[in-house]
Amino acid sequence: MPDKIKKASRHVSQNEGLVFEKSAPGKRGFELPPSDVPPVDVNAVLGPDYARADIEGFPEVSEIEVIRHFTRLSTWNYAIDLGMYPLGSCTMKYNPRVNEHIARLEGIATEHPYQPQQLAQGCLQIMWTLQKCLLEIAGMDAATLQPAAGAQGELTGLLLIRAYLESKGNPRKKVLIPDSAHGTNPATAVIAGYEVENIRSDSRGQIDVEQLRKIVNEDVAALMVTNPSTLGTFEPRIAEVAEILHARGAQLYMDGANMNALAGVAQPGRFGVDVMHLNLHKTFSTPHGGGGPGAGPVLVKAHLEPFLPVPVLVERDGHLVLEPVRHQSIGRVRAFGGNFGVLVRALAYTLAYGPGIRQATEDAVLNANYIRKNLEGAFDLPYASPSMHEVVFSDNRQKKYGVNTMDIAKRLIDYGFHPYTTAFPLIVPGAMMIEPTESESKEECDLFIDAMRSIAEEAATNPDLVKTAPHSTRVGRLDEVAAARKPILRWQPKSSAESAG
Amino acid sequence: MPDKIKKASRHVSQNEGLVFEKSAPGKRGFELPPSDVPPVDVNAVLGPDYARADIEGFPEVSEIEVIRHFTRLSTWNYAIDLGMYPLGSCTMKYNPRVNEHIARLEGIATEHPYQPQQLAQGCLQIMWTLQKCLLEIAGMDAATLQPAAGAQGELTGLLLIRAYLESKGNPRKKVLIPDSAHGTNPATAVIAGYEVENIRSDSRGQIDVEQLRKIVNEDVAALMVTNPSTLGTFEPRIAEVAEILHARGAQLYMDGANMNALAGVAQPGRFGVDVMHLNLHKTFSTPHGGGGPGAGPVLVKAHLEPFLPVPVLVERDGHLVLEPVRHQSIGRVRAFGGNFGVLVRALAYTLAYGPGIRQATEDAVLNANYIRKNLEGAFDLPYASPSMHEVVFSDNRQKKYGVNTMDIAKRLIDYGFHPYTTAFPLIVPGAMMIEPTESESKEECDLFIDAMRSIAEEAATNPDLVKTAPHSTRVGRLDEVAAARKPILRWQPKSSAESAG
Amino acid sequence: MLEAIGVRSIEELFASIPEALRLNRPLDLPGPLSEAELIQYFRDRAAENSVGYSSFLGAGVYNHLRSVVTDTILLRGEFLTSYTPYQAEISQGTLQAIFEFQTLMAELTGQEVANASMWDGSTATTEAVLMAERLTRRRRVLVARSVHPEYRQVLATYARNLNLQIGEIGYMPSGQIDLDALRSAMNNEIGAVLAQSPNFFGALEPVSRIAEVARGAEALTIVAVAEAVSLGVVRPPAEADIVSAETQSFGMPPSYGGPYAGVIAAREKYVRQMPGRLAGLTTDGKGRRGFCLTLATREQHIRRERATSNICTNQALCALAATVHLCLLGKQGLREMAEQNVAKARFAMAELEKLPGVHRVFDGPVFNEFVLQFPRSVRMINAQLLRDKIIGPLPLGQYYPELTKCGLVCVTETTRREQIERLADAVRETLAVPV
Amino acid sequence: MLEAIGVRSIEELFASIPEALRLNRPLDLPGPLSEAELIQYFRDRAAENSVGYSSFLGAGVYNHLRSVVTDTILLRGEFLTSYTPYQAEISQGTLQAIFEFQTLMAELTGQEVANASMWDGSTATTEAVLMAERLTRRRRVLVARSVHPEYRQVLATYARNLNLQIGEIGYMPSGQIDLDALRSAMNNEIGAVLAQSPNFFGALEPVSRIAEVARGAEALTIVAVAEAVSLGVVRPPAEADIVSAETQSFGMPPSYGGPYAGVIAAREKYVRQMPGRLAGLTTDGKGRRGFCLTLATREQHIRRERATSNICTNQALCALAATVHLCLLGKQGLREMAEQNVAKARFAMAELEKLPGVHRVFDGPVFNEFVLQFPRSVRMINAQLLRDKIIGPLPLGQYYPELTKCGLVCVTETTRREQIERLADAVRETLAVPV
Ligand SMILES: Cc1ncc(COP(=O)(O)O)c(C=O)c1O
Ligand SMILES: Cc1ncc(COP(=O)(O)O)c(C=O)c1O
Repeated sequence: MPDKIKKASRHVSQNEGLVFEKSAPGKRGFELPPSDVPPVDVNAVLGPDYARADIEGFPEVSEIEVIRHFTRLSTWNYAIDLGMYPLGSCTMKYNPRVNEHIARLEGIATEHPYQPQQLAQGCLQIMWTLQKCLLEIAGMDAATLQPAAGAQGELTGLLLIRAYLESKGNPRKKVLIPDSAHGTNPATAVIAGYEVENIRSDSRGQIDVEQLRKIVNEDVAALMVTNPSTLGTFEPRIAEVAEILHARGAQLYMDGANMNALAGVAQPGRFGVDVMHLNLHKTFSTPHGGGGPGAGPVLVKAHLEPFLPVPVLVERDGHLVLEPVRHQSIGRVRAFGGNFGVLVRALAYTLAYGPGIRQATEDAVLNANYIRKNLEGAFDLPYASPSMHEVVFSDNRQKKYGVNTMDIAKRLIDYGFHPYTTAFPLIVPGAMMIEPTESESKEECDLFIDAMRSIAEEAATNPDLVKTAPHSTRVGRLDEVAAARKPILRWQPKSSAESAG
Repeated sequence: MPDKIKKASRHVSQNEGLVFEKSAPGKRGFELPPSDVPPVDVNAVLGPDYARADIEGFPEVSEIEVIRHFTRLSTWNYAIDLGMYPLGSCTMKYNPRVNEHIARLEGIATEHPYQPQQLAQGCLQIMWTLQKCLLEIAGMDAATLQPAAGAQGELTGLLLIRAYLESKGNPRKKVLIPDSAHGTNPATAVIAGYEVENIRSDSRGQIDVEQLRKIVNEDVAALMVTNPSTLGTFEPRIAEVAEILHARGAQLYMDGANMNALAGVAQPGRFGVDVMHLNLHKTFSTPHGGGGPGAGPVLVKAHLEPFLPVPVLVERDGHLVLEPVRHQSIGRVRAFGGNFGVLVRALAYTLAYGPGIRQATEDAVLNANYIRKNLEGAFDLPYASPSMHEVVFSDNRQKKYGVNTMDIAKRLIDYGFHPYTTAFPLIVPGAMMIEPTESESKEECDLFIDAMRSIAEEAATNPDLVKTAPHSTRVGRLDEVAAARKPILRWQPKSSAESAG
Repeated sequence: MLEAIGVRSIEELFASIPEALRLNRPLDLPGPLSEAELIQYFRDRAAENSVGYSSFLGAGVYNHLRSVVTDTILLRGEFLTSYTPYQAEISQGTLQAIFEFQTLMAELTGQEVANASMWDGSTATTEAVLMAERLTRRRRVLVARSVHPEYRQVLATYARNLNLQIGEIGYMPSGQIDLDALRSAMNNEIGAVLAQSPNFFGALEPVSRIAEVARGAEALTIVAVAEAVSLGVVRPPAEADIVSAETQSFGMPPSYGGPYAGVIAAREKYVRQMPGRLAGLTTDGKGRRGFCLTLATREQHIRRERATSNICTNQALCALAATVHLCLLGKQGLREMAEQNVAKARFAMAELEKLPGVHRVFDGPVFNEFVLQFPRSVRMINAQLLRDKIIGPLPLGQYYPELTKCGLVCVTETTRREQIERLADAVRETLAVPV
Repeated sequence: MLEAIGVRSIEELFASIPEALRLNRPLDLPGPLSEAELIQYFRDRAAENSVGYSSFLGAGVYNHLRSVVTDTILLRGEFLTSYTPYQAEISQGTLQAIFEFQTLMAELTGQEVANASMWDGSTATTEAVLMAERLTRRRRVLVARSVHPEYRQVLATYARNLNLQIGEIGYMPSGQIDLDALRSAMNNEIGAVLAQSPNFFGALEPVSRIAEVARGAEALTIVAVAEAVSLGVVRPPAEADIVSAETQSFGMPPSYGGPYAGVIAAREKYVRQMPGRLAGLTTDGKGRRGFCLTLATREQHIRRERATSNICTNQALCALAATVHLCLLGKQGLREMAEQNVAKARFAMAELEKLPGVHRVFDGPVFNEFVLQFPRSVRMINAQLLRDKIIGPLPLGQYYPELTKCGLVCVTETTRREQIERLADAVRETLAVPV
């Protein structure tokens, strides 16, 4: 490994086949206590139409084999616990370990959603306190914690808008979505029964207010705005945007995925936002877990409160109660109360910081601007507007060497980093979207800057090195085209002849 | 990585400097709850002679930096959780995860050794039950759980012998130790105040009974025998050995480090053993943790019981009591009751198996013999006596290519394995001591056999490849001579200029 | 760092936020709490819950044994703190685990393929219906009333704005779907039939016969599985075209409603209309096997408003829990666990039916849940049971007006015989006191 | 596999054990227990212990805050399930952590070097004495009576057979070593003086003055530290030649007596007589920094009967706990923790001295423990306190006949003010009742 790579080396790494390939009849990794009731003949009890013979192909391995299997697999992953994970828009901050402990406490993890509410006051108090905290942070009036993720928060928000507009006589037809928006926004709008009208960002990557003024009409139900936008810049005319919408009876939805730039510094409620969601798995530090779970609470202004999904948590005579029925409610968006375990972690995060959450925001913005400043010389910055918690470069300068954002991303792996977000937002061709979060020390940021600069140099002097990266991983770039052309989505008993990784 | 290496690849691995090199003033990774008593001026309270100014060089890092520091470090280690760890004499078996959970339970981990015994019956019951189980497994009469490790068990055992002999009028002078014994045996004998007389093993690597008959005299306090011996073979004439010693008033000490070959199959108590220790961190699955902790309970025949270290656990009126004073006791060998947390895990292991512990023994012996059979063709087997739980080869055949046991061991690393034990027992020059334990599946044993055979071939065809191994690790062979010549045993504030790993 | 950036204060970094929109006071939040205080806070909350009570609740969330090993794996930072595995070269661990999850789910459900997870059973079921709608281009769905009421509510929420019409099909004295009613409601405007098995009453549905009826009208059959342990002994819904399942029973604690992991399994030919992520097998430039996310053109980040679903963040870590859990149990362990559920349910049924005025409402085959009719309101009985630290049957009147005085009882392998006997005794005592 | 080996049965593999020595019955052991049963068994045992009691016990084992992060690291399989790092290339994680532990210990104790751990504080102290004996070749040692009684007992056990003579030095009204007595006992047959600071009474010893006296006779000074948190605010025993310490206070739970980690620190010139493992810095063939175990010629596996000690397995994982814990606390956190101990001890002292007939026995400076004299037997008082779920002071009469009616009180940062007040109230009530 050349000297310029300071952060990583190569080391021996265990191979491991699929668990199905390791299976041998008769093994198992977990024993049950013996049954204390008379045994039954299951085939007789269920009857031949309902009894199952065998689970073909199901694995049989020992406990140590399970431990090793997944331990080995885990070592093939990058993780926040290993280093900076500067995925823009994903807010890969430190996931406090104490939160894992708390979420597993007896009396927290063990509680059933249908147990009598007088025996669930602890759970309800956690939800209640979290709601209050989120409302204070966002400056909004009422909340639901039910949505399972950001995208479901978006859906809930749009359904609230729809129900509200419907109550005014007309649900309207369209949702406006900036071309810089995350893919979930348009996908969600469709599920909410709306047509999507994509609107072009202006030359600064911001909402084109004049254009907006022209577009908003009686058909427009809402504008979905991400603020700060996916370029990491604050929408300076957000209040005006809200006014325009409100003047025409439309609503302002805010995608709060980038709340890590605002918590403690500004409350969206003051921007004129009518409804928004938060991603607890971003701003509130709950672990991404390789893709989930998350939670996407939705916060609304008072006029939308009557439409919140049931059940609604209310305080009554000093007790917390889940109100099961509200006649204007949009209904349920998920069974049970939501991803409660995620809510627990988010509350733990919030309580650990308290008002100091502002400090986290400041550090996040500081880190992003520090990186921006230090990489401006090496990479093209398509939009010069001020950065908040993230910065978006493009591969424009490297393109002439045939090196694109994906190549640079892959080369970052050799330098010991997880890549930034590539190819998003769509308004930046060859985007390199970098979000360090507040968790990164100056030392780690400096190593990242060094790595990026070094790669910029390599792109000019040795582009092939970059284009064929990564060179340090146990597998190289994978053939995604072949994977999609003839998808192999599961192991099959016969395919066991294939060689082990 | 050539194809012949099936078990391992190379993968990107994070570098990490010393924690001191990452330190920056003002950071910390853990907050205390605020004090609820009036603050004091510590300098005034302690006085200038006793108050400390500063802890020079002490690290200051954040929580995420601590997590990353140690997570990164951890990824540089091999471990049982990653694969077979065939260190002979070390019994690197699976360390059940549930035992870690149990040892951390409130009411187990939280208990203070001086709390009233009526409030410690749970702890005492754990110790009592473990004692009973160990005595049954070993066929002995009484036990102490105080010794912190095998070596302290040895010391305790020899002190018991000494006290016993003293009570008979003469502690005697010498302890006989076979040349195949582990280093702790002679080192311990000296601390027990004995001279060591090393005795030569016979041509089968076993105790030379005829020679022994000649040596044992009034000066001999005891013979320390490891059974199965460090060659992994059972001492067939152990009962005769006991008789010889007993006839001359000497005692038989058994080093029970290899009990994984006997549990459930044979009880040392029946061999004529007077005192022995067990290594709970070997046979009883408690984790080695990078070198410890362990526990070395000592089991004795009835005639040695009066001499056991205080306090002694006894049952009285249905309660368990620690008897603090016994007039013939050798005294304490360690403060408090022993490595209780290790005892907890050992009991959990024992209860999980129950009488089925015999099955573990059988599997351990089966695996060792399977490996022996499959490697006989490739490596020299200096002693042909039957193997039990481990087998000792030598590098004899590879020497002619200039390849020794250490080279082969290092090359095993490239093949994804931890090496076997090298250079022990001393009676086998170039020893390769292999103990698979019962935890290994046939699949993993086969991979090991393949690797060893492949290395044997490499030794003949490409000895340099083996002699310069490992090639896959983040650092190569280290200069141990330089390390010992001018030892650098700590980081110094000034030395921070040295480059990070 | 400020200096390097070229600003004088942190405030300057926020200059792009108009003054008027900035917050000029500290947030009014509790805290900060140190680690020890934080733990104490949540222990205090935990103490306000139901620790120490025996519970007979199921109804979509089940108490099953979980191994310490599962958590050990989940807590490895490499799994816990990694993102969606878009960068395959440093995410092979997550990717291979997803591939294994997909395989396990397909095997269990008797389907050809399965996805990487959905938010939960209810949204998976809803998305299965939307998937069927895309496949059939028909906007009517028949749903058994014996499907979990909350699942049906979620479906209704989604359906309302998508112009999807839902017809409900009643149940029979067996507790199973009314096949005759289904047959008569069936026509070729119906895109799909949705049933749950075991259903909300615990009864196993005759999947193959439902599928037969659906197939007659070229409609798809969707089967929801809320109690996945049942698949250890119950015939898989292989005749269904799409299966949606909740995998909470596989190693996830009840956790007051989540996080769990839903999943959709289906015939392979439908995969391009599947929502959610999929991991596929492929190779790198040197021919080494590896895994990557695939068929991404179905997804929102590529297809935006034309995506099969809006799902992005899913329930990956929960799916990993299910994967580890199932590997631990293995073929035999899962079967044994399922058998114990059947045996315990039988035992509980027998014990409770001995009580005066208590009898089973439905007579169809069940797995680990069954409905009992009591001589008085279940809520009243339950209020009494709480004194004995027992959380009694789920009152069904709130969901099915016709089932007042009926309660849903769930027992699993974690329910001890002695707890069942205590329940029976406590109910007997309660009933002995006249109202 | 049997076939491959060439035997017909497992029994054959045990043929080398003479028939008469084989066990021909199953072992008479409880079990087997499944995971759930195992956990239940130990929960039942835990319930027989002291959960729910407030404790004022210290005396060598201390209740301090520990972070969840520490356990997170210890439970990483790569640390938990690895062996002693003899194979350096695949053990750099453990080796670097040991090197950091050695550095932290040297910094804390004000010594030049420290080893990788000893079994505990008592054996570390004993080994420190043996080390001094090797260095001075003198066989007499003076030991303060204020050293932990069990430490002295362990020393006595080892000393007895090594022909090592131990003289004891009393204490003064300050609770500190009697320097005059030390001076008069001193002569040039004495190899070492051993004191503990804070000592068993909680008092800080005048280390530099002890060292002065020792140095006068060319004897070595050994200082034992049983409460390592004190080093956050107390001057380190830099004048000592050897320091032995118990690090339990750094992230290890009391766990009914162990496992903890002892350590020996000393002047660098004495390192070749040190017992225990040492990790050293070196480089590989390419000049890359790395760590390896070093100076192994001191150890039993190389030197056998001429080794500096018989220690082999040490307390590595506990030393790692201390390392992680100290990195988390850092310079400021450790100081703050230590300060809170001093403040709380002051507070408790003041509260308890308000009680009639209760007063401090010693007036020297203390860290977090102090000795009180009560108007009646401490055992009797403690028996009463148990009713209030309080575990009271440690009765000292069992160790020091002259200190009947005296009890050792310990408070740490984990002791809440309200607990101290409850203790005071409970003792007051007890004393109010005539015997
Ligand atoms: C800006 C933005 N909006 C919405 C989402 C969707 O949130 P989720 O993944 O929680 O559904 C994301 C997540 O990547 C995002 O970055
Ligand atoms: C045969 C034998 N005897 C004694 C010991 C020493 O045991 P411990 O390391 O627990 O002190 C060992 C450990 O390696 C050993 O293998």
